[in-house]
Amino acid sequence: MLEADNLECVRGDRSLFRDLSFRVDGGQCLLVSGLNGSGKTSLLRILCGLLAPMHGTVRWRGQPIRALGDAYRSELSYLGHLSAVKEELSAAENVEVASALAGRSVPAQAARSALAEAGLRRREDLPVRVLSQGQKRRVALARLLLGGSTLWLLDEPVTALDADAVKWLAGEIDRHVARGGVAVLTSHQDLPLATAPLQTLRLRA
Amino acid sequence: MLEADNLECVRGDRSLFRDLSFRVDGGQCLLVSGLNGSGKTSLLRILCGLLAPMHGTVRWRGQPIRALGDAYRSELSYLGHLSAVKEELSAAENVEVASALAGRSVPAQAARSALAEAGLRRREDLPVRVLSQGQKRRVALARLLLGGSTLWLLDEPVTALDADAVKWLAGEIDRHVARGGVAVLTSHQDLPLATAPLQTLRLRA
Amino acid sequence: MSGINWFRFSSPQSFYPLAAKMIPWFSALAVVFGVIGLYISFFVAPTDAQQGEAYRIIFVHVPASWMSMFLYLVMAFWAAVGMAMNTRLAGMMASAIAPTGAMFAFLSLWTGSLWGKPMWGTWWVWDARLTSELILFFLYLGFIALQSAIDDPRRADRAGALLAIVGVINIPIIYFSVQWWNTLHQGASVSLTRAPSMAKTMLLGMLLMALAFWMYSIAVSLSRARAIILERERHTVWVEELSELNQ
Amino acid sequence: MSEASLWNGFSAAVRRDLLLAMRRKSDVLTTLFFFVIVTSLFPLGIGPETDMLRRIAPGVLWVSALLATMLSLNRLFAADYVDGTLEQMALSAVPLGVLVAGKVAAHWLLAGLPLTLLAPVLGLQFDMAPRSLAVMVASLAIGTPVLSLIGAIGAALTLGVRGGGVLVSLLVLPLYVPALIFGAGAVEADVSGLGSGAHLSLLAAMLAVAGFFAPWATTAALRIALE
Amino acid sequence: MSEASLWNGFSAAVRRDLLLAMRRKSDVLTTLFFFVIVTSLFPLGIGPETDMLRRIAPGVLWVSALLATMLSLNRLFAADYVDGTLEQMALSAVPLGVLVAGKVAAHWLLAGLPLTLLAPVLGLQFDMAPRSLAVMVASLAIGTPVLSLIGAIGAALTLGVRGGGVLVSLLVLPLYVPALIFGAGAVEADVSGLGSGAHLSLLAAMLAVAGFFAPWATTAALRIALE
Amino acid sequence: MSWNSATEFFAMGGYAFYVWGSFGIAAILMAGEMLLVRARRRAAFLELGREIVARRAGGR
Ligand code: HEM
Ligand SMILES: Nc1ncnc2c1ncn2[C@@H]1O[C@H](COP(=O)(O)OP(=O)(O)OP(=O)(O)O)[C@@H](O)[C@H]1O
Ligand SMILES: Nc1ncnc2c1ncn2[C@@H]1O[C@H](COP(=O)(O)OP(=O)(O)OP(=O)(O)O)[C@@H](O)[C@H]1O
Ligand SMILES: [Mg+2]
Ligand SMILES: [Mg+2]
Repeated sequence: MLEADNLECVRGDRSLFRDLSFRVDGGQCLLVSGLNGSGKTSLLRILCGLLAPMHGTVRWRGQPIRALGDAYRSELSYLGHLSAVKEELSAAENVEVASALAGRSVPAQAARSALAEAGLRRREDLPVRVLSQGQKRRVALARLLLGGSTLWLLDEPVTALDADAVKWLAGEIDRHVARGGVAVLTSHQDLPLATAPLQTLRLRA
Repeated sequence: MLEADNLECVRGDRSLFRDLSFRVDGGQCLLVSGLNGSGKTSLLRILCGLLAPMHGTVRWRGQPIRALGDAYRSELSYLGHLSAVKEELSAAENVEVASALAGRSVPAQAARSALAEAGLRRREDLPVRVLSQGQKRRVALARLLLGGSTLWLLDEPVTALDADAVKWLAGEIDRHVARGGVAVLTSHQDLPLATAPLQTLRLRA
Repeated sequence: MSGINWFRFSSPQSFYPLAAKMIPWFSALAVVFGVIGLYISFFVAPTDAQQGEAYRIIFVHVPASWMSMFLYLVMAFWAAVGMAMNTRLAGMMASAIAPTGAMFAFLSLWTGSLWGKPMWGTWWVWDARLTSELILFFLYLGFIALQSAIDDPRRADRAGALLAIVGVINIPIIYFSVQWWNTLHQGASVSLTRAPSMAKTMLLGMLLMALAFWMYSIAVSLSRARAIILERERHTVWVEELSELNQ
Repeated sequence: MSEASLWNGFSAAVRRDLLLAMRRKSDVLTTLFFFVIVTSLFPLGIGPETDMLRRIAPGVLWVSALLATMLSLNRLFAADYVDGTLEQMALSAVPLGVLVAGKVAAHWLLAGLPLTLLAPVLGLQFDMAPRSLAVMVASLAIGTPVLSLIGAIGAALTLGVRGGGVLVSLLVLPLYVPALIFGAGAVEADVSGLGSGAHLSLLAAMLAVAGFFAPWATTAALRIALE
Repeated sequence: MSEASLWNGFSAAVRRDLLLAMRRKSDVLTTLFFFVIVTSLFPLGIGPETDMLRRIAPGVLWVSALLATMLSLNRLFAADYVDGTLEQMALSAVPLGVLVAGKVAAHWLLAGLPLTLLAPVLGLQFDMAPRSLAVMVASLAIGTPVLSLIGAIGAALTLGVRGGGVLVSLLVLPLYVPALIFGAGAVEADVSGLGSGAHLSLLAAMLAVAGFFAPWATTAALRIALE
Repeated sequence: MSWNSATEFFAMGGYAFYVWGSFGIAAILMAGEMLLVRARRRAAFLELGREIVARRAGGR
């Protein structure tokens, strides 16, 4: 489904990687690893179309993502180093509002149960500002789960999560892949994934 | 050296912990663990005096830290969830400037070699803005090492660090403790510490 | 005197019922003073020779102006007490007073304008007194806006206290600066002349109305303070018991 | 993408920004207070003569409205950029341009509209005539959306740029000049008996042009900022 | 703490802020441009009669200088707060008050001083007399530090607060009024032959008071913000 | 007593708008403030009740 074809990424005046090609199909998971600064974030941003590669193309279902535009974006969820949660809004409002902006409104009830699953039961109505670092990250993850999209691009999703939450997230990724979805992840920690077809891509700076 | 005496912390209207007492002596390391939102960050901020506890006192060398003031702060280094690096300045400038502000100016050469140790050789003069997430964290750690202070309070220091960097940091903490320093850490990951006297404090929400 | 433990009342828990007992008294006083004051304003005080009946605005305008300034001082006092002694109640009192003070400042501006239109032919002039009252109104609004922009009540109290104290240092500076600024340009372009005979009834009416406003301010700030206590202390046991009584 | 879902996206963006503004009520109010305070500063700096104040009133009110709008510009995208929401909006199934239009509309509802409604009260302080006040309100009603639209471009261009907050004023103020000239000019034209019609229709023409181009330019600028 | 190391801390804070400003040059320049543009907007909004322009010139220049300073306030602490530097400063061995004083001094060097130097050029636009220009510069030279000092309190109070950027103007503008009145008043007093001495010495007295209290209040506000 | 009739009293010598505008707004503002304070207290109690119910249901 997701193909990278001869990608090259240049940041500043250094080429981070070149001739990078891979293919991830439905029901597969790709783990991108590499040292700090090896270009994992840059790769993920290229894959979702936020950053233009120096060379090469990214294809989704055989078509270049530039050509697909909104059609591609409606199938994708991206979670970056930044969690994109609004500190003023409550956790529940955050999830609802973000889903509406992404063009996939969800009923309030669904938002609350996603938050509960993410371990924020009874904190749904607190403003996010007062949540701890890990709790904020969980709000972002709850939003991800609700998206119902086929392609997950997760940049260090387990940052700030405690061991329980890491296990829960790994389970969710497993289920997503088992459902036929595609997941591309980066992480410096080991993720207890059970999915069979796990590819690993190692970037070296 | 560092004693907590019957601490209670209230955030919003929930009491995170109460009657918390412990003592860490020179050459010891305290690992604070707990789920997301259990109050690790709050505890560290109380220990460094940024947050006033609801009840209880923190003592350093037998004296309440409120009374010690600057004298206490001159012996302490704190690294929080935020790295306190200036994106516009280069890594080297960051370290120099931060040390000067902390009241412990260091020569430029020392700053550069600390950065090199932290794995940023040849990136000393790049503006921090273009560094990757993990590299930014390393700049903050380099500053820490230069401080020469007795008490290290590190809140999830390994966030965004790759495996090599985690190992390096653990080694540095070991050396600090071996030198007779005190370290208080939080982390959701296992740290490969070799130090013998490692206490663990588990907060539960 | 020394038998009463004043410190005891600085806890919200004991203050809450105490305030409940005081509110009816102050309300009653406000009504009594108000009724007599209004009677004097409308039925005892004679018509002014130059201004006709319009001058009767003075009976609400001047007391409102006085209260607006006085309440700022009271607010700053509580704020300072809260900062110095770290008592929760003082901060709550300061936030309870601010809206009432702002209301009186607005009232002073409004009634002043309504007075100015028939007297000076314009709703507003940039005269020293008017201008400094306007700035006082802004200071109140700043205090309220700052507090409402901060969620954590402890932080809101302390930030507001600091602002109120800075403001109180500034009020005399502002007052004199505006006076100076203005007198340079124009002399006493407007002055209220009144027959000496009526000065006494007028003063009495103004005083009574001022007393009424004062009592009103106390009553309303106390009950606002009670509401604030309920909001902030809702997780304590005593409030929970209290709400059971109420249900 | 269907028209209905475009509309949904637009209104989601508007509603979200209004919700955020409700949460930080002080945000909306302070734009207004700023307007009030700045207009009041001028008499303090210039002196209290009613005659002169009446003459400079339209200019002062328009300049203050312009500054107030401009100051509220940095809350248009900056917060969303810093916390990653803008990234997510760029990756939304709804075209970014639609979301941007929604945000600009919300900005006008929260800044331009209240300013327009408040202006007559301040005009009284300057002793303006009722008729001038009416022209003033009309010119602000047409002019403030132009300010929001053009301002959005500036806000987007300065995102994540060092010192953006002040840079935006540098970019945007020159573009605001025509709106200012025609807006304040309308009142003066009316006073001098020339009739404000011509000025107001020029202002309306500017609104049409800005409404057409600005969301597009803003979207382009946002994509650059996100690279 | 020894006096020498206090001084070192102060100068480290000044030098750091100047260094940061060098990196984002646009920051300093835009404060200036804002000043220039706002003063130039007035003739556009008000009309070109020289006579009136000359009369309103001191007021307009002072109000613009005040707004320009105020706008640059949010870069005083906000960035340091967001990235955690302020936390580190509060934990420094150097007392926070000293570092704050250093930051305020740097702010004046980067905002107030350039404005003061630029003012005479703009005054010429308004056809001000050379003598008035000199008084104007003197009043700005004494007055702008007051603006930086008082502004720092407001900037510290609104740190991390919702809608801080505009809230700061609401808090600070009323406190700026005396400086504005005496500053702009000095020029007018000189023109009307009363002599500007009294105004300027009152301004200087305000500077003394602010210099004494403001760093203390700012430090207290910062500690509150960091809780 | 200077008033001959109620109409004369309400006319206030031609200044009715100004005088009653002042006293009226004062009355409205004060009454409004009292209502607002009462509403705030009510809201606090409602919130409290809701929370207590939730606390009992959810255990703590
Ligand atoms: C918006 C307009 C006005 C404002 C903000 C205003 C403000 C004030 C303030 C603050 C005071 C109390 C000052 C003190 O006690 O020293 C006051 C008193 C007074 N005002 Fe006004 N005023 C306004 C308009 C007017 C007008 C139009 C008049 C009369 C034509 C007027 C007549 C008076 C009088 C007679 C007093 C009492 C002075 C005294 O007791 O010494 N005011 N006003
Ligand atoms: N504008 C730029 N100029 C120069 N170098 C840049 C620029 N932008 C990024 N870089 C460099 O690109 C590299 C890749 O950064 P990226 O964020 O992709 O790394 P990463 O693999 O995600 O690292 P981490 O694990 O630390 O998050 C870094 O070394 C960084 O210094
Ligand atoms: N002002 C506040 N009002 C209400 N709750 C608050 C407030 N500030 C913090 N909290 C709560 O306090 C708890 C402790 O937060 P803290 O940041 O100390 O947790 P932590 O142990 O560091 O978590 P993490 O591992 O996620 O970093 C959180 O549950 C948070 O929701
Ligand atoms: Mg990365
Ligand atoms: Mg934490």
